[in-house]
Amino acid sequence: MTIKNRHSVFDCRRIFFLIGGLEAILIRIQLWKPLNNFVSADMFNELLTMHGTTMIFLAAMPLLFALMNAIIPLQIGARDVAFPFLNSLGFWTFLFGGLLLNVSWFTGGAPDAGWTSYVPLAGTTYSGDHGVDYYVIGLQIAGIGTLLGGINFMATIINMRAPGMSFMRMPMFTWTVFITSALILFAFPALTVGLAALMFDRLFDANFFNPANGGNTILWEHIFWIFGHPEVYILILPAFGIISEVVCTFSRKRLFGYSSMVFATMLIGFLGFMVWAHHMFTTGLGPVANALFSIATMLIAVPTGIKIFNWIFTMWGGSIRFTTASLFAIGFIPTFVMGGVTGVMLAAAPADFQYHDSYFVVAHFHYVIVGGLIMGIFAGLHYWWPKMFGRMLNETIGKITFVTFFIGFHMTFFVQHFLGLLGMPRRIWTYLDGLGFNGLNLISTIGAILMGIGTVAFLINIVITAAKPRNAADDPWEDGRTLEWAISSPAPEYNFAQTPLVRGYDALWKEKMDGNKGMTPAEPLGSIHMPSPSILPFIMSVGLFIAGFGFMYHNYYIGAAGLIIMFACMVIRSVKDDHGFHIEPDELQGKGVKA
Amino acid sequence: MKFRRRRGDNTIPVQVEGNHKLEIVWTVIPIILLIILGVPTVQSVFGLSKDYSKDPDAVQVIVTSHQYWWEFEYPQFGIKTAQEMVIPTNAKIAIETKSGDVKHSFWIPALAGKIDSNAGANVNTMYFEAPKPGVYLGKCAELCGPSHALMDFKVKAVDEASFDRWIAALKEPVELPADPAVREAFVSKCLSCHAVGDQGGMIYPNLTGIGSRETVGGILVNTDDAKYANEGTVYENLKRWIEDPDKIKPGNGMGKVALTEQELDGIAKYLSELKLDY
Amino acid sequence: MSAHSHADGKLPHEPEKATLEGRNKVLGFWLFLGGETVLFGTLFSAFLALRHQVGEGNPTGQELFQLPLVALATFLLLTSSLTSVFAIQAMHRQQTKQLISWLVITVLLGLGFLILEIYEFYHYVHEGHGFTTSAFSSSFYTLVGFHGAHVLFGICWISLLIGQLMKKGLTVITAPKVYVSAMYWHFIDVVWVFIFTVVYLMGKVG
Amino acid sequence: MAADNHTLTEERPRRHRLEGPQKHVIAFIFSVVLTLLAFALVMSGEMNETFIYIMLVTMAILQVIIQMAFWMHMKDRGHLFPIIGILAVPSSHLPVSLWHFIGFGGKQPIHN
Repeated sequence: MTIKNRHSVFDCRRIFFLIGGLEAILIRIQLWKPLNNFVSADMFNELLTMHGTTMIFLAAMPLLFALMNAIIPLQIGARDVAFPFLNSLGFWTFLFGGLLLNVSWFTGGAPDAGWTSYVPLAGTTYSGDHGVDYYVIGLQIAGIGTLLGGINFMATIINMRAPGMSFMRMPMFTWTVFITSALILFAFPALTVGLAALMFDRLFDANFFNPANGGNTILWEHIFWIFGHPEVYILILPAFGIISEVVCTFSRKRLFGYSSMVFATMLIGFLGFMVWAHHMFTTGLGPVANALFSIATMLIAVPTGIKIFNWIFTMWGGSIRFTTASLFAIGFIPTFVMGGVTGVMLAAAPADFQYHDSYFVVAHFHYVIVGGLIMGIFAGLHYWWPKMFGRMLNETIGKITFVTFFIGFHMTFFVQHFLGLLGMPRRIWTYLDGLGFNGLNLISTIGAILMGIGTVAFLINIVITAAKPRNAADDPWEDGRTLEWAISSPAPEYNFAQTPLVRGYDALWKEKMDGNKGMTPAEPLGSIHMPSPSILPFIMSVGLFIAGFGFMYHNYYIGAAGLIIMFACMVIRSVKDDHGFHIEPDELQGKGVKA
Repeated sequence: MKFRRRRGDNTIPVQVEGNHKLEIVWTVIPIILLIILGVPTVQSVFGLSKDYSKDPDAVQVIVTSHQYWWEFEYPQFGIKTAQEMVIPTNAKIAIETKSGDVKHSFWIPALAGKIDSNAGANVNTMYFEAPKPGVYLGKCAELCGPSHALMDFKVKAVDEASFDRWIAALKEPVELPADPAVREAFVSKCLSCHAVGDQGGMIYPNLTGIGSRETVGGILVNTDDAKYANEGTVYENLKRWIEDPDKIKPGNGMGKVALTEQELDGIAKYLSELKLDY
Repeated sequence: MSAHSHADGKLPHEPEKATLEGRNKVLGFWLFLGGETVLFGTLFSAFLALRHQVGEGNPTGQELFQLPLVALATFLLLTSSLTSVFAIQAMHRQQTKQLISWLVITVLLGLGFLILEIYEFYHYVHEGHGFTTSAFSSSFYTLVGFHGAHVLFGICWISLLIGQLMKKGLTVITAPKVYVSAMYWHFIDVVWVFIFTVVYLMGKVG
Repeated sequence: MAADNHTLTEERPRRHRLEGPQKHVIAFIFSVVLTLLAFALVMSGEMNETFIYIMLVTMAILQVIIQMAFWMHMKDRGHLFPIIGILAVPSSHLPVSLWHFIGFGGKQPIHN
């Protein structure tokens, strides 16, 4: 369970992505014409809250985590991640947190205060039902998984690199994941505290955010965005990494300005913690704070610009192959530039007074998250699919996916910039007729449906591919540069029969250029120690799930029982030594030892 | 495409590591651009934060947001109104925002940027000016509940003379409905929360002069020439609203009031004739 | 596994770092403590933002806090931090018995701290300073309570490790566990330094 | 265990030096003295509030650095400063900025 799930867990993460997408389409159907009554106002708020929460916490991040899990150990020449047990625990807590959040649809109403859950709207006075409780507890449980994932990847990358794989020889994707993990480590605990405080307010009548008893509603905004802004970079940095890999491979060229790329990534991560108040320009922090945060935010454009130029110059003079993955990566670049430019526009506080909370913002962050992150994930999935599953995705359907998704995306969101400038606020259930919003909203809805078609095409591609034989070559794109392309597709459970010796940046490419067939092993063939699969992470997550329900409905016995299940599992884990098992060299023969 | 790979092309392009000159150029140029952008940004941040709340020449308006309606208090004139903010043209309007319940955001897209109205003690200020007379649409920009989308208001910019007339008209006493049955219903069922003139409660929107407002409830537009589903005459709109407020603005605090057909008709008629002359 | 090669009882000087698993554990735990720092940092922020929001007629920190009690609690926790260092030194000398005794002393001191804290909370509630009284009280109990919960968890954890040491002895598997639990215990003490400074002493000043 | 080969950094032979308890006791005494000073400063009263705050926070930071250096085994390996960076930057950055924005603990509400 610990090792195997890293290639098969895609399914539930994709299901969350589909749920979030379905919610988006329902939102767009409601808005296709003025004064529409397709869903009720309450339902609409639930949809927009769950769309945001699901897409960010349950779809985008876990999809990234799935890619990281599959690829990072391969790229650094490791047998596994540093903590397989935590890896599995992180997955199950994420799954049960997401499940808990979505159970709310069937128990009298999903959370409806937006994914930002601003108080007092999210407090018990104005959200008296259990909706926001599900948000608070579901995200708390899912957040544990993310935090554990962050620690795991950092430890893996620091401690488990193959001989010769120095930090400045690491592939760009590994670098971005490293920085992202650091951001997770320092950003998520703030959310943990915020959610705990909101939970105390809601379940135990605490007064953190209750102005009547001295609480402060602005405090929630600060805590939320201190987490929330780094979260945006947590999402986008790995996408930068994917794009760097895909662009290099399909241009048959080394990444232009590798060290400046690494430096830019660090700078973006660092600045990401200094800019949270740009989400709060209209909250009333005063001119000094607004000016400082404006300037700090604008600064981020510099390292981002460096990245964009480096990608373009990587392609310049290359030998570019237009596969689906490559198309998504190339489509990503102009799309992300647009999101970046509107980002700088929003960074100017006086202008933001006009843009803030309008459809302009909606357009901006969808350009960054869908146009950036989701396109990056699509590129990564098409690129690494053969390595993960041993089968090549169908290129024709892939190109159909790209064209429909790309056109649909720009149709949906480009017009939203203008809706915002015309004065359409975000998160509105409906709009009046005669304001000039009708035509643009209709275009936007048609675009959303096109994106839906693109996603369905991708699903069809997966199904068709699953029926084909597993015959992908080790290096199916023929221009693989990094270690993952040195081993068989799909990667065996021990990844490398013999740990490879890394002799330079782009380890495999270097061997190819030196005329070698593959990597030089750094160790003799020996028995490989593997951790045993464990059921405990699953049971622990079930315990948390039960505890969440217990506390939410004020049944403290059930709540305590859930916690006891969790702690009991921790005790068992501590007391029972995992001796694992060994794969002997003769078992490795015939499976193609090549390392 | 210059760099497209042809089928069977096995040449290996030059592996460029980077180019320091280029990299410095595309780091420095954006920095210069940002400085050019940053200076006016900082200037206007401080410019927009000017405090006119003590300025006697500015018109002071205290804006209090409530779940799905806006209250406008003019402390210099001792008046309160709702849903329609009347302002003189070419004068500084100094706004102070606070909230009666959850967080909202005060926004008149055509006139100024927005400012949040926070719950609790965090009061915000802003100022703006309307150079031309006219009616402007105002919006709530912060998610505040089911009817967040419908929390509109109007800003009516008029010349100084009619602004003064409006102030005076608003202060005049208001007669109650003539028909005793309607009056009885109006006093017991409406004035418990709403006010007309100097009578009634102040919990919910002040109804003085509602007959001459641009809208009922912020979204039912009053016009004799109805084009859209949300338009009608004042009388029709009032009747529509009072009949079932929840249908117009889901989740608002008014709820259905038990009225007979005559009472409903009479109250709607009375309110539609409650006009201000300015 | 390298554990087998050390089965004769001869452990390397730093047994906690003898295996890759051990080194991963120590590194991972450092990272975890980094996350914990942000967690407590946010809790401190919330407390600092709300600490004057006492409300009409409710007792203020100035009236509530009894510094002698806090000083005693501080002394207990500080001493327990020292004893846990002694435990690690004993581990490096491979004196399992001494290691266990130092850990037992650490746990007892921690228990003493916890009892004082429970008494203190009990006392405050009787003074009219309950969890739901004001924003100040909510943030106070959350911050100090989170720390108390960490102490409780540490006590349970180290007790469990004492049991394991008695049963399995000191090996390359148990050593990293003892080592990270000592790191955890020091971290709790470090957080307490800020709590007695920011919450109690600054609260007493006003 | 085969995985042992993975790490290059930790394979250097290390000085197998056994430490005595003295320096830890010294660190302990330092901590106790700093703590007592802090308590004495507050209990004596009669001093400028800002001065006391600054002194208290300084002494707390000092004590934490001493404890981390000696007790969290950071002094010997040159890990102290990176680790302090990891732990102290977020932990001080957060409270200071939030305290500022929310108006110094409600004492002087800036927006009112």
